[in-house]
Amino acid sequence: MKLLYTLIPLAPLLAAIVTGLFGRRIGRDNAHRVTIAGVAFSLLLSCFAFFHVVIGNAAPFNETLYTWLISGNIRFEIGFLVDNLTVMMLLVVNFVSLMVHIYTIGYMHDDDGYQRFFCYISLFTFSMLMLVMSNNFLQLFFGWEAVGTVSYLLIGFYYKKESAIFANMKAFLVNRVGDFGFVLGIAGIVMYTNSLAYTDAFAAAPSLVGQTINIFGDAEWDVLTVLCILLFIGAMGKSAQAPLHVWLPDSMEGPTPISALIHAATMVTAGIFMVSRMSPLFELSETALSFILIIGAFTAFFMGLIGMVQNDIKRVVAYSTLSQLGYMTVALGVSAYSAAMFHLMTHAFFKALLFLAAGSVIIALHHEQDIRKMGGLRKIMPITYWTSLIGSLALIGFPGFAGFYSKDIIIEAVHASSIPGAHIAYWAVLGGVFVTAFYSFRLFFLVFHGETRMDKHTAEHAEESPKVVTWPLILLAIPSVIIGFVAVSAVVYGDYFKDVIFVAEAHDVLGELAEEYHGPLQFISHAFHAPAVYIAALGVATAFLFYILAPSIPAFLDSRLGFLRRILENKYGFDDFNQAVFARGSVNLGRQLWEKGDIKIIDGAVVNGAANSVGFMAGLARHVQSGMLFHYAFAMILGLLAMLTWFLFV
Amino acid sequence: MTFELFIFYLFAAVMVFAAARVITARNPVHAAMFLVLTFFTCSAIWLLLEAEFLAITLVLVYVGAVMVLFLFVVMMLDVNVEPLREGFVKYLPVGILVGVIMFIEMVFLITQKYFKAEQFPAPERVSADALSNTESLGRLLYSEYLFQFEIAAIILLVAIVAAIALTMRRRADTKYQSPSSQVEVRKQDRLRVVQMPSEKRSS
Amino acid sequence: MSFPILSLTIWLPILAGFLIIAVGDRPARKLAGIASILTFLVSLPLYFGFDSSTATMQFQESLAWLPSFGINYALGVDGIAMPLIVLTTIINVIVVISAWEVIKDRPSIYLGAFSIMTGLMVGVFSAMDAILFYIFFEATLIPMFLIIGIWGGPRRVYATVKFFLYTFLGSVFMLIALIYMYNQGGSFAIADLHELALSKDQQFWIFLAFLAAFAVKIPMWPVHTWLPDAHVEAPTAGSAVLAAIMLKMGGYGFLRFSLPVTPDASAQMDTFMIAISLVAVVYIGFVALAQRDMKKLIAYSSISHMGFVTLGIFIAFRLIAKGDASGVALGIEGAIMQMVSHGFISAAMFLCVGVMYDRIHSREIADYGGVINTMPIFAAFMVFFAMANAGLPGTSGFVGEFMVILASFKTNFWIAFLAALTLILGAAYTLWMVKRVIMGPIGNDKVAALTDINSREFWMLAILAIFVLLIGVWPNLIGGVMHASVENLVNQISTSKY
Amino acid sequence: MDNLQIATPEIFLLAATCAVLVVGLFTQAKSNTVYWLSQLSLLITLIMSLTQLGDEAVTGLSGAYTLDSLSASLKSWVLLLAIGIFLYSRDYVGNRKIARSEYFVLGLFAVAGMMIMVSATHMLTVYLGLELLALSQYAMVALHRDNGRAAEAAMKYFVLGALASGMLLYGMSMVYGATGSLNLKVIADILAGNSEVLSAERTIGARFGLTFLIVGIAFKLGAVPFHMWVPDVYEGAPTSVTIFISTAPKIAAFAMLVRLLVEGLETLNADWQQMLAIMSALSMVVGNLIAIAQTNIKRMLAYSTISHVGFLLMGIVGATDAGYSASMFYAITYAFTTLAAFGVLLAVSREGFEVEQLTDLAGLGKRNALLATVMLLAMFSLAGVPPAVGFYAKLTVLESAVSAGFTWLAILGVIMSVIGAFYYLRIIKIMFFDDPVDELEVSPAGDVTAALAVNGLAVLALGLAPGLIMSACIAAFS
Amino acid sequence: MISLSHYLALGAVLFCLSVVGIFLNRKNVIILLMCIELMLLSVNVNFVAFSHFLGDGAGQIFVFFILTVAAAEAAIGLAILVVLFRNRSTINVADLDALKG
Repeated sequence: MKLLYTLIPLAPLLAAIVTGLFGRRIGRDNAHRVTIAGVAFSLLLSCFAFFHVVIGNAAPFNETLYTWLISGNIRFEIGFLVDNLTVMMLLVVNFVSLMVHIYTIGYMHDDDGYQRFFCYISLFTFSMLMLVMSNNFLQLFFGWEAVGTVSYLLIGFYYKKESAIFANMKAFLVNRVGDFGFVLGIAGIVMYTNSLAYTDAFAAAPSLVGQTINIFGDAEWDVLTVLCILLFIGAMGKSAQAPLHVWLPDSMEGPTPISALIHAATMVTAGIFMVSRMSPLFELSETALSFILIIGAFTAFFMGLIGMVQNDIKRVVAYSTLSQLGYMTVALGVSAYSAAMFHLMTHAFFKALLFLAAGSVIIALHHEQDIRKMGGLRKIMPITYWTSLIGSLALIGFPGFAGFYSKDIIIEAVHASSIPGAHIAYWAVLGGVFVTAFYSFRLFFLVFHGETRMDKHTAEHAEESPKVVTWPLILLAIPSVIIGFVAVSAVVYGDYFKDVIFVAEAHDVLGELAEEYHGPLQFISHAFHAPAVYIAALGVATAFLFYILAPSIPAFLDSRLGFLRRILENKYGFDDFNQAVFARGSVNLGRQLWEKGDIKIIDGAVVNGAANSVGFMAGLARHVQSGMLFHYAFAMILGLLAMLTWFLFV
Repeated sequence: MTFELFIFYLFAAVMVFAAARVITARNPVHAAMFLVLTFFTCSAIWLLLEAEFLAITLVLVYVGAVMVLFLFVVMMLDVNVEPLREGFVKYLPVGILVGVIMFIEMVFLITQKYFKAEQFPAPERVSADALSNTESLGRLLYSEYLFQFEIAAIILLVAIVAAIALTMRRRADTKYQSPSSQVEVRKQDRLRVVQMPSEKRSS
Repeated sequence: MSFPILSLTIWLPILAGFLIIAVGDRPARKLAGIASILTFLVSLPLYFGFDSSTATMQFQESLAWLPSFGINYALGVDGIAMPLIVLTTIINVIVVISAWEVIKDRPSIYLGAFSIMTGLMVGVFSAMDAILFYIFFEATLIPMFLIIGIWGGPRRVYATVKFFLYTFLGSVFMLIALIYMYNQGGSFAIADLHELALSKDQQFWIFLAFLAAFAVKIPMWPVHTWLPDAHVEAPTAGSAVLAAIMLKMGGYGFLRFSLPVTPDASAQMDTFMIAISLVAVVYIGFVALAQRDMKKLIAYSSISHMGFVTLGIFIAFRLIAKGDASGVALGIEGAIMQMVSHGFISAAMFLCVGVMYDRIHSREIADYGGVINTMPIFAAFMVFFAMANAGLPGTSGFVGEFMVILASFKTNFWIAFLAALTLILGAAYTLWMVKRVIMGPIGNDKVAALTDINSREFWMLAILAIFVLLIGVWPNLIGGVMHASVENLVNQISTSKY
Repeated sequence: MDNLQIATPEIFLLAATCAVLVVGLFTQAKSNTVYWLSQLSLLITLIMSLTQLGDEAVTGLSGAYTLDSLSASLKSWVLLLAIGIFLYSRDYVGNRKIARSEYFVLGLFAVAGMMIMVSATHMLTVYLGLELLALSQYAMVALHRDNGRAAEAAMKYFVLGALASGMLLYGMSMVYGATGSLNLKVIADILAGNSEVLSAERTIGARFGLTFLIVGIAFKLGAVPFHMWVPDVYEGAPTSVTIFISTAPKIAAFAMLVRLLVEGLETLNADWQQMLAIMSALSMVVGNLIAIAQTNIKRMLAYSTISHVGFLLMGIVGATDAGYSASMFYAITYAFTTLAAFGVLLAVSREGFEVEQLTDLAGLGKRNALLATVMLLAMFSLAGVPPAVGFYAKLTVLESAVSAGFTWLAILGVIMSVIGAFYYLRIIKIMFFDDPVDELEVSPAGDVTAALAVNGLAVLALGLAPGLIMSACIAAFS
Repeated sequence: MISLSHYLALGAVLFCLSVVGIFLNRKNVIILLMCIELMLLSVNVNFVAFSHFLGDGAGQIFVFFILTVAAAEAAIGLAILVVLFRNRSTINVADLDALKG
């Protein structure tokens, strides 16, 4: 088994190395063949693992691959933990990755960096697999950073574009802020458990309850709270939770397949995965959970709002991603880990679908991304149209679709939770439902319905995308529809995560909900007793009203509520604030420290000052040597006199 | 006060006065003359100390040779003395201060009881039939101090060599013959055969 | 005595260096190449023949040298010194490759100086006698002084004199301390100095003397200002060696002298040391952000990274006080890992700048832009090394930083907090530079005319990349050999001397 | 008179010198006969002196003269240095209007004077040796008769030297008065209380005299504040004379110091230790500080000498055998290093282009790499950077200072040596980093080049194997 | 009775006078040389006095040598003075400042 599991991440890695080092030599076709083969093989093995672990009910695999380092009594190891959680992630990652690989053949067809791109996405797949398969914090951190790095490379894929290379640096740095917390969290774990392995940490966690740490003065802070919040800061970076969300919209500078794979389906969900993985820790700190809940709720609602005013097709989807990640985080906050994971999975499918569909539109329109310049594509691009519709419906939680289950459960769970902040969060997620529905269908209507607003040339050449593009859309649309129905019973209400995710009795909202759950069909009917579905419908209706029936309304609203739009367009000023305070501020601080501290004080005053004063004294002292013979004689006589005096009095 | 003490004080007073005049004299020639006086009185004091040989040597060597040399140079160089005395008054207080302090310190030391009579009783008078001062010195000099004596000779030789090397110069404008170079002269040193193209007679 | 590998590793390059200078410019390159590879091969048995289970000095050699002063020509390595020696010989090979075509002015002296310096640096790491250590420690200044001074940039004189005097000033205090201890204990052998009983006050002053030497060398804030100047003016290989190895002498000195010789004073001063280490990490991190010159930026980044070394070393005493021996080892081993890793990464970074400098003759960030367009392979290397410099897991740059952060969290949350800021700052200054230099559209005509690296440059960078990756993926290669020695060190510093 | 044979080298040398003097009168101005004869006499004397190495310590000539391992080895070094000095200055003297044969003859006399100083264990002998050396040197400085600066330097040297010997003599007279003897060994015995000739209480007189003696010694060494002559004489004298003054006489002065203070007045060490410590500190500070401000290389080296004298004294202040050996080592290696430095200056100079300013060495690394390298080694050695021999010299004196409790002096010393490193580095900088102003080839004679190479190599090799000389130095004081 | 101290005091006076002389006659080299002769004389007085009171001839021998050497010294000194005067046409010490700093 060890070899088999090792091959899962290794296959894409090998493919990446081959295409990376010999890309030019093996040519374009071989590049995608190799990488697709790698990922497909990995997917195959993942399926096998799924059958082995889930269906075959095998005990979780938890073994060390090799010892990275030993220091003190801490073992740094590379190893795999394969259990139900991992397997689920394996499947999602590999499946979406495979789809994206295939899709890329079409999307990147004319790009010079074809091989490079395949190399990157294979490398990404490897990194992500390392992340999810890890059985310890070291490897987790490795995967964590590695996906960030590949994301950096991919966002900056069009390295000539100033905006792209700005975005990728921003993404990396913001992620680093998260990692900053994350690494401190890991360090804390090591401090209190003396091990990096999950199992050790989880085993030791209960004994940490009640322990405190002094951070500010003598204030006693709960250790677990501190650790969990630190770890969660990492998740905030990776999963783009406010205020560390700023990088995600900008990351849309990367090619669209990347947006689908990394910035929607997999990497950004790493934070969610991580918190779920750490549930034995987080469950022990209610404060941390509350913190998570608030952050998630804020992200879910307010980031969605921004989505309403965006005009770039990918940015709209990106803000929707932010918002959905907020939902997942909210689920984590109320201890509904399995709901979060479930939403993660469904979201992976339909959001990848939406991105790829957006990409398909972009190809068709020759890289036009402004939705104000689209419209009426329904006829031209039927497959894209239908798959987009499926994706959008899944996203807004149309009953029966994948997103419906996952999202509704989250809303229910928040409703049921009694954790501090749950009340606010509930309103936030409900509001989010409306917002989501609104911007999703605003996008949908603007792109596919209504009059075409393209320029003539573009319109003439617009056509449905090739098969390598549409097939992945179709393949992704399928799970977007059915996966919720298929999996909800087992994943959320069943015992799929029984031994993997730990939920404290007091927080077990899903357990409460499970008592009322009687199958997916019943769940649909049950949903009509709750507000979410209606709110979503309202959202769709509003969008329909604004953009199909009466397009003058948005303009009218804009004239009255323009300041609101501007606030949203400025993204609440996060970017400006960061740019002014952190970016420019630290450069200025650095310059001040350098010019004032290093150059003026240390070098100028102390170092050169010392040298100059020595030189100055030398200049003075040499005047003693006046050249006058009698002065020399005086010196001797005075020296003698001084010595005589010394001799007499000492 | 014994006679000897009187003599001592007398000569000492003259000596100090002369020495003081050496350093204050306006004219270097006068200074040299006062220095001669100092040597004379000093030699008298040495006689009190029964160092007859040295007393006479001091007069012969110093007064006879060294001071003459000084005077000779002073006269020969014919220097303008006025600028040489600039700042004399200005430095008088400092000089006197330093001198007095040094003197006080030195006297403080040499008047310690260790140098008093009980430590150094006056020696017996030398009896007439004992070796004369000159002879005893000579014996020492040619036996125990022979090596040093030779070194002193070398020092004098160095002085001769140095003085000649420094001051004797062949004047560039003196004309003298050098037979050896005259003999060694070769044809090409003196005779140059110049090849010239024959000139056309200008018409 | 068995075969004198250490002596050979020291004297082979030194003699080769003189030979290279003697034979003149024409055969110098080949000779230097052969010598550097031979030296590397000679040093390999040190690694492969190393017995990592013991803390005793290995490959020992000893000859009475100045019996009247008890000075011996005594060599030996333990797990702390050995990796640094191998690092030195590897970097020497890289240096020769880097200088192969680039140096046109008197290449024989250039290569000879580097060869000699290699031997001297190996000597620093293998000396078991304090005076021998001091001699090697100081002697390295001479070739470096000449290298910067002859082949350096426009302000080379200021930089090289500053470099020399700064380090010289620091180290003379160490000399006094050594002499003082010799007077106390009658021996210059480092092992004897470790055993020497010293009172609190004595330790304090000796510690300060050592600090003067090593803090300047490593360099710590605020005595770091020689480094940016020296780096900027030095020729490429000079910067590489300076950063890769000479700085390590400071860190090595702390481990070999300050800690075991004056454990109580080190413990007493640890707050101060930790504080200025953190200043190095944070303050210098910000300063690096403001740099306009690539080499200066990398130089400041080196200072910041060296802050981690001193941090890792000096948190030891806090952890000892807490009774966490494991954490002590973690910190110290992290510091050593950081040193080795920084050896490769900083060398690579400087060589990268050198590759560009050779083509455009500018180190100003503003003179570049979009290098990736014309030099894609080079850009890949540069980005890779930049990532390593920013401490990306999977590269060697991560290992030491991670270990030190782990250990410092055990000490105090805020220490770890400030140390971990390097994750952000390091990434910020490195990637910002990468963005401005490598990425983007072609910046100007000069960049447009660039040609990608040739195979010589490729292999030079590739070798370094391999090591960076290898250590990043499997740090146990180096970590494995040092445990016993570090454990021994921890025992030494845990016991008070009075 | 007994044991005349202990002075055979000196006697031979003096006789040979007289012969050379006579030969010099009858040789052509341009011939090298005098030079070769001088070298030959030095060589023979050196061999004679070397054969005396390792003999039992003998005091002879009525106690005035001692042949011990100190004197035998120091004499050999003086002679070796003298051979080097003559070799380096041969062409310099030959190309200029300097009385050649007189230069060598006076040089030989000076060497004899140094040898006498080294062996002298009698105050009178010390004085005579000193004067023989000093008078020769005064004359040598002025030998370049048409050079006003040389004359000025000679005048200053002479007046101050005479003043210093006056003070030295006053000190000798007091010591004589206090102890009743001029023989240093007897004096030592008396002061140690081993003799009943005079009461020990009278040591106050000896201590009083000691003060004056120190002035004389300090003047000869060039220690602050009795150093004022050093820079002016170094600068004003022809370089061929500067090299003479700056090398071997330091060894002789060291010997004088040892004979007077250590062998004669060691029981008074409590007094002279303090005085020497202060002088040492002042010398290091003043020498290094003012050297920085110099642009004339000879003057700079003069101040450097002053600072090195400070180090040399540092070894003495400890008043231990180890310290004396350290100082001896310092004196010898310093002399050799300086010899190399001035040798290079002489080799680079030519008629009409005297190396005076620092900038005159610009680009020497390109013009003649060998000479520049020798100079480089010399400079690093003077700066005390290992592995050049100067480092060991400093190490040993620092060690003795620290062991004697003069840690403050040692610390001051190392700080000053860092300041000093600055101006040594400046010379290296000018030679290697600056472009040559003068492209003319520098090609000294073959034997000179070879000798300089050996000299430079010795600076390095002695650094690698300092034990060779160190053991001799230790033997001299055990 | 004339004690040793009398002679020593006389020597001290001479010594101090020569020192004062050096201070006063700063510019005249010849008088400087004379001052030094005075200093030597004071030394000689000391030696002779000690020799007498110790009953030891060595002191007088020393004086003999001092006189010899002083004569040689004077010869060389004056020779240098002559050389100097030829070059500079002055013996004013204040003018001898080509070498300084």
